[in-house]
Amino acid sequence: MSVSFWAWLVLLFPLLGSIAIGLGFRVLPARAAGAIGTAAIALSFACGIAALVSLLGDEPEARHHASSLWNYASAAGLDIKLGIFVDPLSIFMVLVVTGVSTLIHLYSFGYMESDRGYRRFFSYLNFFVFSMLLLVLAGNFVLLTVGWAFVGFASYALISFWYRRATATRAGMKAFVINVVGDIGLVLAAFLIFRELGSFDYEAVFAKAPEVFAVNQWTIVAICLLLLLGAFAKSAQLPLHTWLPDAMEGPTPVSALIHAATMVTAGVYLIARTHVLFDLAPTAADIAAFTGLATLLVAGTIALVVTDLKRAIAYSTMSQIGYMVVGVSIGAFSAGMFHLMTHAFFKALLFMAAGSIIAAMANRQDIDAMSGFGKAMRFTSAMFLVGALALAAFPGTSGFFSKDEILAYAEARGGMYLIFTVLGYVGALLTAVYTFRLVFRILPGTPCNPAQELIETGQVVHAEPENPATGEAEDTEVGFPGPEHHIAERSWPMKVAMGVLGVLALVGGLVQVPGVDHVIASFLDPVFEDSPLLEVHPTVGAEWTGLGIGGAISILGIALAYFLYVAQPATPAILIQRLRPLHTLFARKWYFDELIDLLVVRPALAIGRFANRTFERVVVDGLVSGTAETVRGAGGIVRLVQSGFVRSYALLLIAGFAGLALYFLLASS
Amino acid sequence: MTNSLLWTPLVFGLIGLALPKRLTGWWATLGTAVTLGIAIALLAGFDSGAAGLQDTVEAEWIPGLGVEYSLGVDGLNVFLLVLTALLWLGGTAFAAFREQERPHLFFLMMLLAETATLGAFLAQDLLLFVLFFDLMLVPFYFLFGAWGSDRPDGVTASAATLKMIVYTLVGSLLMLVAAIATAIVAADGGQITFSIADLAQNPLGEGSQRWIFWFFAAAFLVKMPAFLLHGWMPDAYRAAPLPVLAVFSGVLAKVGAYGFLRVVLPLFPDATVEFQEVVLVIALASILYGSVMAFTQTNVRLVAGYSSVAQLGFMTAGIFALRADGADGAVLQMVNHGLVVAPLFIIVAVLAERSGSEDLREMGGMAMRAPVLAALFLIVALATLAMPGSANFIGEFYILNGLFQAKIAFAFVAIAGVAMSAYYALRLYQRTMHNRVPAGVGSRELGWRDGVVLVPLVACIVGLALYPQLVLKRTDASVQQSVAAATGKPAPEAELAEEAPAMSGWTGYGPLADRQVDELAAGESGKSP
Amino acid sequence: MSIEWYIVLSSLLFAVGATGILIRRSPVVILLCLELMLNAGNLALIAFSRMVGNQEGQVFALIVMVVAACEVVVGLGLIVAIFRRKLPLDVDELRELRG
Amino acid sequence: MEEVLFFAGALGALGGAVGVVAMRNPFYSVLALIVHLFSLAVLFLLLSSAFLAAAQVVVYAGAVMVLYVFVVAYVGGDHESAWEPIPGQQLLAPLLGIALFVELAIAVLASSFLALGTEGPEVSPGFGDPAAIGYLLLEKFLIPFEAASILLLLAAVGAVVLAGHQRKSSPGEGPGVPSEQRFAREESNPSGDSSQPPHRRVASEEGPPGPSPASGSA
Repeated sequence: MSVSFWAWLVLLFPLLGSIAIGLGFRVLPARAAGAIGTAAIALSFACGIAALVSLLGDEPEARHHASSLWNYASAAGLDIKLGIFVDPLSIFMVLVVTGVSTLIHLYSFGYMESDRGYRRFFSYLNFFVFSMLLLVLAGNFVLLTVGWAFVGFASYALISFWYRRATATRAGMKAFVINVVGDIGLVLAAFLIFRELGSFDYEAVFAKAPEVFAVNQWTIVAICLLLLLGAFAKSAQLPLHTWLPDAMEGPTPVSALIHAATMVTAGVYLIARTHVLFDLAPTAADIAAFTGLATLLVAGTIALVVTDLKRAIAYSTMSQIGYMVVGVSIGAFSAGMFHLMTHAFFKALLFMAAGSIIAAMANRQDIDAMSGFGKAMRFTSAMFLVGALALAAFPGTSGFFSKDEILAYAEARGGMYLIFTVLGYVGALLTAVYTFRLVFRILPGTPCNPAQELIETGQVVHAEPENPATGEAEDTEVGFPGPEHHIAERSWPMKVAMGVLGVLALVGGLVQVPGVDHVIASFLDPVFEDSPLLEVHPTVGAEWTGLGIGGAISILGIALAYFLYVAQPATPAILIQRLRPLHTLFARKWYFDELIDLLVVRPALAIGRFANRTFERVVVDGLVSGTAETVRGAGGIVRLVQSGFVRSYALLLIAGFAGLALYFLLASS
Repeated sequence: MTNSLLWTPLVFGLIGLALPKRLTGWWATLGTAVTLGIAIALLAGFDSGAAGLQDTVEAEWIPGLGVEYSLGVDGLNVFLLVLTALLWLGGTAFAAFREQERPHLFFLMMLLAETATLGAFLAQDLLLFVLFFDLMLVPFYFLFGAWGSDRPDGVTASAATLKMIVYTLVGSLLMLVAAIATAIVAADGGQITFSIADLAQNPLGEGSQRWIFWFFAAAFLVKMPAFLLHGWMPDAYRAAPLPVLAVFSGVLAKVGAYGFLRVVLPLFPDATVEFQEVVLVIALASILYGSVMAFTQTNVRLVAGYSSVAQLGFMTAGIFALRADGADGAVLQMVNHGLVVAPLFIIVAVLAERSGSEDLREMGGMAMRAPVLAALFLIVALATLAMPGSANFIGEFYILNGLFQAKIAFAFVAIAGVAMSAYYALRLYQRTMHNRVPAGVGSRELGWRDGVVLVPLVACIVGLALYPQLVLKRTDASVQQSVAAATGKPAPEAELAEEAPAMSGWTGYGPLADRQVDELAAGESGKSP
Repeated sequence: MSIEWYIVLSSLLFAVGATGILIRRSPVVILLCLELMLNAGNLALIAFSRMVGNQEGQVFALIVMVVAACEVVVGLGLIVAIFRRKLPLDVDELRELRG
Repeated sequence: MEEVLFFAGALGALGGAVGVVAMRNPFYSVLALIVHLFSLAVLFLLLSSAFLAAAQVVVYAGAVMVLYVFVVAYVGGDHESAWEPIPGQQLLAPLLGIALFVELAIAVLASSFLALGTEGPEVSPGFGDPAAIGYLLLEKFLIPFEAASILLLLAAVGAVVLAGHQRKSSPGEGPGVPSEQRFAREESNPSGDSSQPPHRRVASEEGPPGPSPASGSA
C-alpha cells in the first residue's frame, strides 16, 4: 500500500463518518452517533500511522508523494486537480490532528451526552476533522483554499452550535466573516502565484519559485503577505484575532479541538508549507515574525485580566500561536511545529479540564465565582494543573522544551532577532503569571457553592442555565445542556481522554531534548532541506542555557502568581487601582473590537443605509421617474389632440391622408 | 432533437388547455420533465471537444430579409439549456403541488415561457434571438401581473410588472434596432443575413460597432439587471409568485450574460475591446452595490434579488475580462447561480408559509423542528456565498483569475464582493434558521412535496460541487472561440500553460514577464516594483 | 364614355362621403356616408375592371359589398344597442375615447 | 345614348350623395342613398357589369336599405341640432373634401394609364354576366368567397349579440352581483336572528355565495 493510498483513507473516514451521522440522524441511537464519530477519527489516525510507516520506508529525500483522484476544474490553461501532497510535514500534521481529535471525540462522547444536539455535534465535528485533514493534505493552492474554507465553516457551525443563543450566532458570524477575509487573501495569493508561475500545484510552484523570483522582489513579497492574510485570520493573529475569544461561545470540546489544538494552528502550517516562498521574501517573513511577537504580548496582557475562564485560555492560545508564528517565520521550522504539537496536547487538556469545571458550575465561566475545586474534583484539578504547568513551561514538561527551542533559535540567528528572544521571555513570564492566576483562583481556597455541594452531596448543580453575557435564560430545547452535566470525575470517556493527554503534556517534550534526541527535527528536516535558514542552528550548550533561563522565568512567574493571588490576595486590586488606564486597556482587549467596528462595520452599514434609503430612491428611481415624467409631459401635450370627438379623429385621419397624397403627388411630379 | 427540445413545452402547454383543471399542473410537470429528458439526451450526445455548433436546425423563414429559423447547440448554451429545463421542472412541480388560480392559463404561460427561454438560448439567427428574447417577456408579464401579490404599501402587482416591462422593453427595442442595423450595415447593399455565424465573419466598421454595442448592452444589462438599471427589480421581485420567480431569477437573468458571449463578443469585437473597462466598471458597481444592498435588506426576496445583481456583476466581469478563463467561469457561474437561486426562492416560499411573512425580522429558530430544511438551506446558502468547495467557488475563482490576470485593480475591488456575500448569505440563513423563534412562526419540517422539488436541486448543487469539470470541459472550446473572436488572438493563458515548462530558464524578466510587468504597471500604477 | 369620367365621378363621390362623415353627428348618417365612400370605391373598381377588360375587379367589388353589408349589420346593431341604453345618438356625446 | 345615360346616372348618384350628407332628417338621408344606389346600378350596367348592377339593386338598395329604414324608424329620425361642438370642423371638413377630390382626380388623370381615355377594350357579350362572375367566384376565388360567407355569418351573429335581448345579469353589472346578493340575503334575514350575529357574519365572510344549510336554518 502506498503512502498516498493511506492518505486518501485518512481523508475518507471522517467524511464518511460525518455523512453517515448526518444522514442517519433520525434512525441512529444517540450513543451510536458518538461511537461512529469517534471510531471514524480513530481509524483515520490508524491510517495516518500506516502512512507514516509507509513514508519512513522511503529514502529521506524521496519522502514526498503527490496523487490526484480526478480533474477537478481544468480549463483555459488552469489545471486544478483533486490532488493531495504527502510529505513528512503533512503526515506530522495528520498525526497531530487525528490523534488529538480522537481524544477530543472521546471526551465529547461523555461531555455532550445530555445535549440534545448530540448527533449534529458529532456530524459537525467529523466534518471539521475532514476539512482540517483536507487542508493539510491538499496538493495545490485551490484545494488548500477549499480545506481552509471548510474548516472556517465547520468552526462557524460549531461556534453557533447552540444556535438559539444570540451571542453564539453572532460570534459564529464574526468568525466566519473574518475567516472569509483570510480565504480571500489565499485566493489572491493563488492568482498571483498563477500569474507568475503558471501553476497552482505545490510541487511545480516550489520547484519554479527560486528560479523565477529574485530575493525580496515585490511580487514574491506580495504573495507572501497575501498568504499571511489568510494565515493570520485563521490563526487569530493581530489584527484579525477578535473572533477567537468570541468563539468560546461554542461547546468546550469545540474550543479544545478547533480553537486550541488544530484549526488555529493552520496558519503556522501554511507558513511552514510555503517556506520556499517565505525564504525568497525575508521581508514578509519578518513581518510575520513581528506580528507573532506583537500577538503573543498583547494576548498575554489581556489574559492577565480576563475573568472568563475559557476566554482566558483562548487568549493564551493566541499568545502561544504567536510563538509558533515567530518560530516558523524566523526559520525554526521544526521547533515551531514541535511547539504546535505540544501546545495541542496541553491546551486541549486545559480546555477539557476547564470544561469539566464549567460543567460543575452549570456553565458559568466566571473565575470570580470559582474556588476550591482542588478538593471537589481531584482528577480534573490534577489535569488542570498538569496543563497549566506545561503551558507555563515548567521545567521538564512538554512546553518547556518546545517554547524555549524557538527562543534559542532566535538567539542563534542573532542581530535583530535577539528582540524575539528577549520579548519572548517577557511573554513567557506573562504566560506563567496568567496561567497560574487561573490555577490559584480556581483550585485552592474555600470551595464555592457548587464545589461545596459536590463535596457534600456528590451532586452537580442543577441550576437553570443562563447566558452570562446577556442574562437571558438559555433555550435548552435545541441542545444547550439541560440540568444534567457531565464532569470528568463521573464519565470514563472524559477521564480516559484527559488522562492520555495529561501524560502527553507531561512527557511529550522528551521526543526532542537538546543534545539527547531530535525525533521531530530529523523527521521534518527533509521538508525544509532547501531552506538556507536550516543551516542556522543553536549549539546544544546555547539551547540548554536558553532552557535554563526559560525554566527560571517560569518558576519566577509561578511564584509571582502565588504571591499575587495566594499570599497577598489584596495586591491585584491595589495594582488595578494604581494602573487603572493600563487595566482598562487590557480589559477592553486593546480596543480592537471597537476599532474594527469603527473602521469596517459602521462604514459598511452606513453605506448600505445610504444606498437603501437615499440612493435607491433618488438616483435609481429618479433616473427612471425622470424619464417617465418627460414622457408624461410630452404625452400631456399630445393628449390635447385626443379630445374624444370621433369626428375630429376622422378629420385628422383624412387630413393625414390628404397630406400624404399631396406629398406623393409633389414627389412624383 | 433541438427542435423537439424547443417546442415540447409549448405543445404540452396547449394540450394541457384541454385537460381537466386538476390535471393541468401534473401535465405541465410531465411536459417539463420530458423537456428535461430531451435536454439531458442532448447533453449526453454533446461532443465536448468541438467549438462549433452541433445539432443544428436550419430552415428558411423569411428569405427576403435573410432571416433564418436556425437553432444550434454549442458549449455556450448546452448547460444553460439543461439548467432551464431543470429549473422549469422544479418550478412547475412546485406550483403543481399547490392550488393555482386559473391553472390552465398559469401552466400554459409557464410552458410558453420555457419555450421562449429555450428559444433565446438556441437561436443562432440574430432576429430569431431578438424575437425569443422579447417573447420571454410576454408570459412573465401575465405571470407576475395576474398571479403576483400586491404589497400592503399600495404597489400593486400589475404596477410592479408594468415597471419591469417598460424597463426591459426599452432595452429590447434598442436591441431590435441594433439587430436590424447590424444586418443592414453588414450587408452593405448586398444580400442581408441575420445569421450570427455569418455576421461574425465580417465585422462592422468601428464607428457602427460603437453605438450598436451599447444598444445590445443596454438590453442585456437591463435584463440582468446591472447597477443603475435595476430599478424594476425590487418591485417586480416582491410582486412575483415565488415558483415563477425561481425560474425567472434562475434563468432569465442569464440570458443577458449569455447574450454578451453569443452576440456581442463575436459581432462587435472592436467595440468590446474599446469599452471593456466601462463595462467592467458597471459590473463592479453591480457587485458592490448588490452586495451592500443585500446585507441591509430585511425582505428575504430582496436579499436574494440583490445578491443576484451582485452575482450577475461577477459574470459580466468574467466575460469582459476577455480571457477564456474568465468567460469559462462566467458560463459555469451562470449554471451555478441558476442552480442556487431557484432553490433559494423555493425555500423562501417554504419559509414564508411557516412564518407568514417575508421579513427577516419576523423569522427565526426554524432549524429546531425542521432539520432537513435547515440542512438544505445551509447548502444553498453556502453555495450562494461561493464557499470554496462549491462549484460556485470554482466559477468565481475562474472569473476572478481572469480578471486578475487581465485587469488586476478590478480584481481587487471585485473580491470585496466575495467577503460581503459571505455576510449576507449567512445572515439570511442565520436570521431564519437560528436564534429564538418569534411569536407566530410555525417551525415545521419540510413536507415531502417540497422535498421532492428541493432535494434533487440541492443534489445537483452538491454533484456539481464535486465535479465542476463536467461543465468546464464542455464549455471551454466554445468559450475560447467566442473570446478569441473579440480579442483576435488565441486564448493567451493556454499559450502560457504550454510555454510554461519551456520557460524554466527565465529569470523573471523574460519577454513574458516584461509584458506582465507592463500590464501590471498599467493596471495598478501605485504598486510599482 | 371614356373611363376617366367614371373615375372622376368616383373621386367626387368619395370626397362627398368623407365630408359627410366629418360634418354629420348622427351615427346613422355617418354609416350612410361610409356606404357612399364604399360605393365610390366600387365604382372605381368596376371602371378599372372595364378598362383592362378583366372581370376580377368585379369580383372584388362584390366582396366589398359583402364587407359593407357586414359593416352595416354590426354598425346598426351598435346603434340599436346605444339606443337601448338610453344613450344619446350623437357621436359627439360619446366621448369615452378622450385621452 | 350612352352619354345621356351616364350623365343621368352620374347626376343621380351625385345628387343622392349630396342628399345623404345635406338632409337634416336621417330618414331622408336614407331615401337619398337609395336614389344614389339606383343611379350607380345604371352606371354599372354601362360598364358592362350586369351581375353587379343586379346585386346592387337587389341586395343593396333592397335588403340593406330596408334595414336602414327599420333602424331609423326604430330609433327615431330626430333632426340633428346645428350646434357644432368642435371648433373649425364645419369649415375644415368641406375644404378637406375638396382637397381630397382634387388630389384623387389629379392622381388618376395625371397617371400614365393610357387606357384611361378609352372606353376600354371590346369585350365579349358574356362579360360581367352572372355566369362569368359565378365561374370566377367558385373557381378562382373560392377561398375568398368562403371567407366572405364566414364573415357574413360572424356579422350576423355579432349583430344578434349586440342588439339582442338583454339578459338579467348583463356584463355591465357583473362584478357587483355577488356582493349585492349577499347584501340582500343579509337584509332579508329576520331581525329575530340577531342572537347569533357573529356566526352569521363568519358564514357570510366566507365569500362565494351558497351559505351552508346550517347557517341558513339557524
